[in-house]
Amino acid sequence: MTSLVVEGLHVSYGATEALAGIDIRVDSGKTVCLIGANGAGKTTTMRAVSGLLRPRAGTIRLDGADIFGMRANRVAALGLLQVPEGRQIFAELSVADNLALGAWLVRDDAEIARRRDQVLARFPRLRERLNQLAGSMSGGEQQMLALGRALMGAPKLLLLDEPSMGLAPLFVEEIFSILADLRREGTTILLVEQNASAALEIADYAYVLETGRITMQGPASEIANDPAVIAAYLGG
Amino acid sequence: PVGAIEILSGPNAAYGTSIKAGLDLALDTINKKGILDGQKIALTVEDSAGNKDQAINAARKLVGRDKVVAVIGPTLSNEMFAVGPVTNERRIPTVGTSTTANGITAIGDYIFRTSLPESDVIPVTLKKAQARGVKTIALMYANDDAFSKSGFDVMKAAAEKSGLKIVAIESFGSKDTDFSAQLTKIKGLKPDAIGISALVEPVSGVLLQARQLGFGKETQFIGGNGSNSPKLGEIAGAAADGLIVGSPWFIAKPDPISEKFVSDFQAKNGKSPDQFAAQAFDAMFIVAAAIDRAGAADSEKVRDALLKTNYSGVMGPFTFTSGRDPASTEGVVVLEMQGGKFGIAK
Amino acid sequence: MTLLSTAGLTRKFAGLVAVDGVDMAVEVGSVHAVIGPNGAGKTTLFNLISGLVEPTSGSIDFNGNDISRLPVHARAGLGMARSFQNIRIFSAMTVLENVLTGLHSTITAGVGAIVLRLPGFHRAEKTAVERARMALELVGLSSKSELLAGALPYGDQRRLEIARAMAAHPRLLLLDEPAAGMNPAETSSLAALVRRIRDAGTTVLLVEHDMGFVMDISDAVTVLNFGRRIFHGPPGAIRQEPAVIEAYLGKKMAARLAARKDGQKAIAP
Amino acid sequence: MLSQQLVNGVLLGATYALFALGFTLMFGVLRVINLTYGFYFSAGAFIALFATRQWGFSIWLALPLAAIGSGLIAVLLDWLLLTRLRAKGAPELASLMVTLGAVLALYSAMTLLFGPDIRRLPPDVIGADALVFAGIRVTQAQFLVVGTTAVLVLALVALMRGTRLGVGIRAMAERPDAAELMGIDTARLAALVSFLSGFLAGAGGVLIGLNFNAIQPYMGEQMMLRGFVVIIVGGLGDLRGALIAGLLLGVIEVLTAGYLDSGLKEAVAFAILVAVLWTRPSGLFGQAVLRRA
Amino acid sequence: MTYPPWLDDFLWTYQNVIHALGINGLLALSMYVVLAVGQLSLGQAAFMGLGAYSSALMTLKLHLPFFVVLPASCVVPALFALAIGVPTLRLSGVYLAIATIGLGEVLRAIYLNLDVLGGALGLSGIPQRTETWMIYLLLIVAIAVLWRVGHSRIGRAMEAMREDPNAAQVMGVNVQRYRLGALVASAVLAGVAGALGAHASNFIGPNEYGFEPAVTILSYALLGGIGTPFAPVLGAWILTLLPEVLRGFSDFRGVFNGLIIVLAVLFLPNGLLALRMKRRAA
Ligand SMILES: Nc1ncnc2c1ncn2[C@@H]1O[C@H](COP(=O)(O)OP(=O)(O)OP(=O)(O)O)[C@@H](O)[C@H]1O
Ligand SMILES: Nc1ncnc2c1ncn2[C@@H]1O[C@H](COP(=O)(O)OP(=O)(O)OP(=O)(O)O)[C@@H](O)[C@H]1O
Ligand SMILES: [Mg+2]
Ligand SMILES: [Mg+2]
Repeated sequence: MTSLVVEGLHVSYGATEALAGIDIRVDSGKTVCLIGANGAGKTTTMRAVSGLLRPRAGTIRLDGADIFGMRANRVAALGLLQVPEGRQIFAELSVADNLALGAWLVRDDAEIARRRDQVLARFPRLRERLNQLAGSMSGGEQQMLALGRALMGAPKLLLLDEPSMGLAPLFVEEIFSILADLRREGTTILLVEQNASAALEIADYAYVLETGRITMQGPASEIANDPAVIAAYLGG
Repeated sequence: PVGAIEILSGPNAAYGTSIKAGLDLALDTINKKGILDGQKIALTVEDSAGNKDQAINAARKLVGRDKVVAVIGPTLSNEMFAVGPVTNERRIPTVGTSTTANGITAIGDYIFRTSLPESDVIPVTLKKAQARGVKTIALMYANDDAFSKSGFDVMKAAAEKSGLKIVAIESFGSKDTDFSAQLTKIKGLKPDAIGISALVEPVSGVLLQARQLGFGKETQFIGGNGSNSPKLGEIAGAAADGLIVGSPWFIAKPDPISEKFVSDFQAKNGKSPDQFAAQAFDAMFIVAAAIDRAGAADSEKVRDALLKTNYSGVMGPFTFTSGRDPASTEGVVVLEMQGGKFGIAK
Repeated sequence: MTLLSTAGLTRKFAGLVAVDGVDMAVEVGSVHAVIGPNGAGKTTLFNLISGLVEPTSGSIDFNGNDISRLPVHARAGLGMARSFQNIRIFSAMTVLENVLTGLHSTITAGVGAIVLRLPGFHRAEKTAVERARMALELVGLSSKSELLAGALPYGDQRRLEIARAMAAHPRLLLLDEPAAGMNPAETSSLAALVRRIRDAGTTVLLVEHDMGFVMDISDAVTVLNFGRRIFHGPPGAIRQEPAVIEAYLGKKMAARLAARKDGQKAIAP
Repeated sequence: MLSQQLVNGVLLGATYALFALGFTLMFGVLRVINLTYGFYFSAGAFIALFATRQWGFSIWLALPLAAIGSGLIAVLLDWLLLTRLRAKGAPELASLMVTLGAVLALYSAMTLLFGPDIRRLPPDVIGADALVFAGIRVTQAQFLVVGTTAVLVLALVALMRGTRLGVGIRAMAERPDAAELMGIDTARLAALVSFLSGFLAGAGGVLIGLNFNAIQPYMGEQMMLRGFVVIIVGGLGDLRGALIAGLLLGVIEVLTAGYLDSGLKEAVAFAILVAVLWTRPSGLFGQAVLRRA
Repeated sequence: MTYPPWLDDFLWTYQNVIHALGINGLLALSMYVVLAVGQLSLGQAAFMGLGAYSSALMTLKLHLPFFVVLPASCVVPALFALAIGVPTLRLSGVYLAIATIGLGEVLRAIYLNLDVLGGALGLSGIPQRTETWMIYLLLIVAIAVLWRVGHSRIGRAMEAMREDPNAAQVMGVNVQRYRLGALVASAVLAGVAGALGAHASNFIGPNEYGFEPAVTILSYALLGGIGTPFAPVLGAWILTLLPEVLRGFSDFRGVFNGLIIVLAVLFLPNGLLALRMKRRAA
């Protein structure tokens, strides 16, 4: 059970301010969804939380512990894993090695094997291609690998940056049902999705991000029915 | 003021450093009583790093800014080919102490050298070898530096002239550490002797490897000028035993000037001098004496005075030929390595 | 009239047949969509057409020429342009420069003209800049033309890819998942853009998983599965095609497609 | 004679391979053209020189000491020079430049400290006699070089291919950010690789110094050209490749010198290696970097 | 021309430095051309050697006037670049670098083994024909040409292929041709620099064109940067001047020289002049 609290988060790239002080809470076991247009700062938020970016100011607490400015590998060790935007799989390693890396922090071999079986059962395509170099996989296959890799680490808090991107409709369904399963198992999730209506359907709570500021928040079902949101993000 | 250009940094710094130590030691003595009625010589030593451009820059700085009346050096023959024309243009006498390649003094009327060219030394060495019954010889040399290559040219010519049969000619790079291929090939040809023209490091390497490959006492090793260094014994140890080399000087030379030089050098530097130091030591005296005789720090007069040099130093009696090379080869003795030290070859 | 056709086009990778004897014809002036499950061979097909991958067998005909062995840059010279699924913009160059690079083959000034700054050079550069700005305008990136491309957010990088590919008004524009990373509102403006591009005379061949988008804009659809063509026809026909439903759409999506009103994002489960 | 020449070639090649192992690890894995590698090699030799000459250590003690010492130096230099650049996301070639400056300073400092002369390990640290089999002579030092090289190649291949650690190192090399996200402590892993590579360089310096009886500040610098050729022809980061390319280079050089003309040995060796690259543009075992459209 | 004596002395003293600054500037540009298309060559020293040797032979053996020799000096390197360029185009990055080093070493072996080329003794007695103005005129012309090419579709194509050759090809850039063109252009620049150098210093030897000079030339461009053609020239000037400026430190010269480079790169990893050209005219 893990919760995330972000307060007053500021991030700038050089002179340009990408996040102008945002507050986000992800309560333990909940799924929270972050929606916003291109360039709103969703990816920036994710990277700042997971430690890949050093924010300018603010607080980030994981289960009450301050993780502001902590390096990504230490954040990961606390159970926060991220599926990064653009897949970021290790192209020159095999599919099997990529999965093994996902379980880097897990020491127990039996446990690793168990999770691997789970992941491969979810993505049979990965099982067929265990020895293929990850970089030679198709875009969607890589997306599956990126998600599979994160699941190998059995995250307590999972950050997902557009997990359904590039997936065929059948697989999009699969991804959302996996997220629903994870939620049921108690994993806390922070989700960024362009496919906002699907995301809002499984989320408990949602934030709308516009040019670095939170402009709206509320229970997911309320947000999903907000006319402004529908016009801007759901395509109505 | 006098300038010197030597290699003080980079991979070849060993030579320049040794020369500088010789110059400094000489300068101590000279400046104790001074020249030209008690004036001291200011010696500026510039580093060339073994690089042509830096050597030229150093020469131009010494001549143009420091206004030196004479230049000692540079270290390598290759550098002299680049530096010589520069100093010669400004009529600054330039005295090479370690540049033994052919054609050095032909650069111009102001280029001198105090080191005996190989052509004067090697025939003496070969004669000694022949006296020991050597009839066939294999030659090895470093083909990438001017000193070794021109030493080899001389060795080859001298061997042909003296009727030795050359059974093989093998080359290597002066930075090489492996000579096994060449030595194995030579071993198959069973020559009586192997002549090596290279700097002391590769010569040591050749000898060490030759012993490993089973060359024994029956093969006479003959060194060129580069082998004439106490470092040979330090590096190659017993493997160098039996090598003969012709030299105008050797460390155990039974001569009071030389003995004093060796002990002073050891006292000052904590190690034994090699011939580069010895030659530099003499050259410093020769230049100082020439300035003294010239009566003024004037490079034209110094050049004329240099030509009239008649000096007796560590290396023995010394005069210049009209071609500005050392005149006398009398001092050449053949040395043999025994127990890591050079002694007179019997 | 066909602009592009492939015959028996095949590509194998170490035992895997990524594209398997595909016959396809793209009509001039149409928007033609290629869809299919992940790993079906769509991107490989694009790579074959643009020349980044060599066919194992089969041929590609473009505008009456067999181009199957032509070098990549020469195909661009014939009027072919593409965007990449895994974004490949020049991230150290500015946005405008990226688009200008897309105009490379249309600028005719030679080395002499460049070095001597002959009038021809200035003219060519000026037109190119105008065209580039127009392309940026169309994708909505004009205000960012001087930024370094690498600093753009993901969605904008996608738009830049499209602008770069269409700036030269190619005969054939290949778009690999142009709507990925865009929200439904952005997707529908992209659809409008694609229509405009087509109306301006460019034939568009695209790969996309957003079925609403595909249904909206395409004139013809080819469906690949395991490298093989399993369907070809008008978009309206795919939702009834059992093979396509089974392999790709799923029953839910097929039902939703059947029921959808135009312009609505159709992808939600 | 042919058999002796072949043995000569293999022995020479083994020294190239030994030099190249740590280099290919550092270069191929960390993707840094790190010219300080040659310095670790020299440093190892000098540490052993001191250990044996000043403190009277045996070679069996001096060797690991030198290897560990060089490894630590490598970690220190990596930290001083390269972590900053890595953190800044500097271009690959910046690391080449910074290490170029560093080696200039380091070799100069080393020459100032120890003098430019060639030295050798005490002759009695290892038996000088050659062993003779069927007329072929091999010294004990040469045995040591070949044996160590073989053992190291096996051990390293096992490490890089077969262990989690190896996979982690390769992941870090490709995408440090994503590796961090997996929980990999990239800073520590980079330090580990530096240590390993420095360790190998140091051991190589001692053994090769022992073999050729020539220890001198610039000895590493002089191996660099060959080292580059070997790791690149072998395929960056590929340990087997480094071994095979090293042996190939040694054998070609020796055979050219033995049967053609010793003046041409570099020319022939380099020409053949260039030809190898023409047929295999990413080296013998290298794989082209994958970047899909 | 008459100068006041102090100026005359100054010029004489620093003549070689002044020459070297210009010549090394040209070499840095020759490296820049290659790096600008994303290739890494360590063959620049070899090209320079070809220019130096061929021009020296033309002067010494054929007694051709310098205004013929200088332009002709780029012919051999350019032909050589063409010859090696075609097969090595398949290579990139360090693999190309090693291939070019290999070829440089082969050339070195030729210089060492051919008697007409003087072997290890090199060629000496080359008359001084290089005038300072020639060097700097050529340097200025080279910078101007590269600057203008940089600000054109070619410059954009070069930068694009540096980042992603495949994507550049898709844009219609004939990557192979640009690579070959850059290699030949760089050989021309290096060849001319070699000829100027040979006729500035009386002597050339085979070791001036080997591995170490190749790395030095590369470092000019790396220290300066490759954003504009001025950057590599600046790098060359600094690396040429440093050893001279540091003469006063005698024994510690190398140490300081190295440390200065280290600090420069640590603080300015993209080169001293990291500005990039705006690749858009008007
Ligand atoms: N490396 C960078 N340098 C400079 N600015 C950047 C950088 N990365 C992002 N930005 C800027 O920060 C802002 C937020 O970008 P971010 O990538 O977080 O957006 P996003 O919401 O994830 O968009 P998308 O939906 O397209 O992925 C944008 O204006 C972008 O231009
Ligand atoms: N270079 C390669 N080596 C090995 N397999 C490859 C290579 N390139 C593609 N493949 C395989 O070929 C198949 C087709 O890939 P392709 O990228 O064309 O799929 P796609 O239809 O574009 O899928 P997606 O919708 O996921 O992008 C995949 O299974 C992929 O793993
Ligand atoms: Mg994003
Ligand atoms: Mg695809």
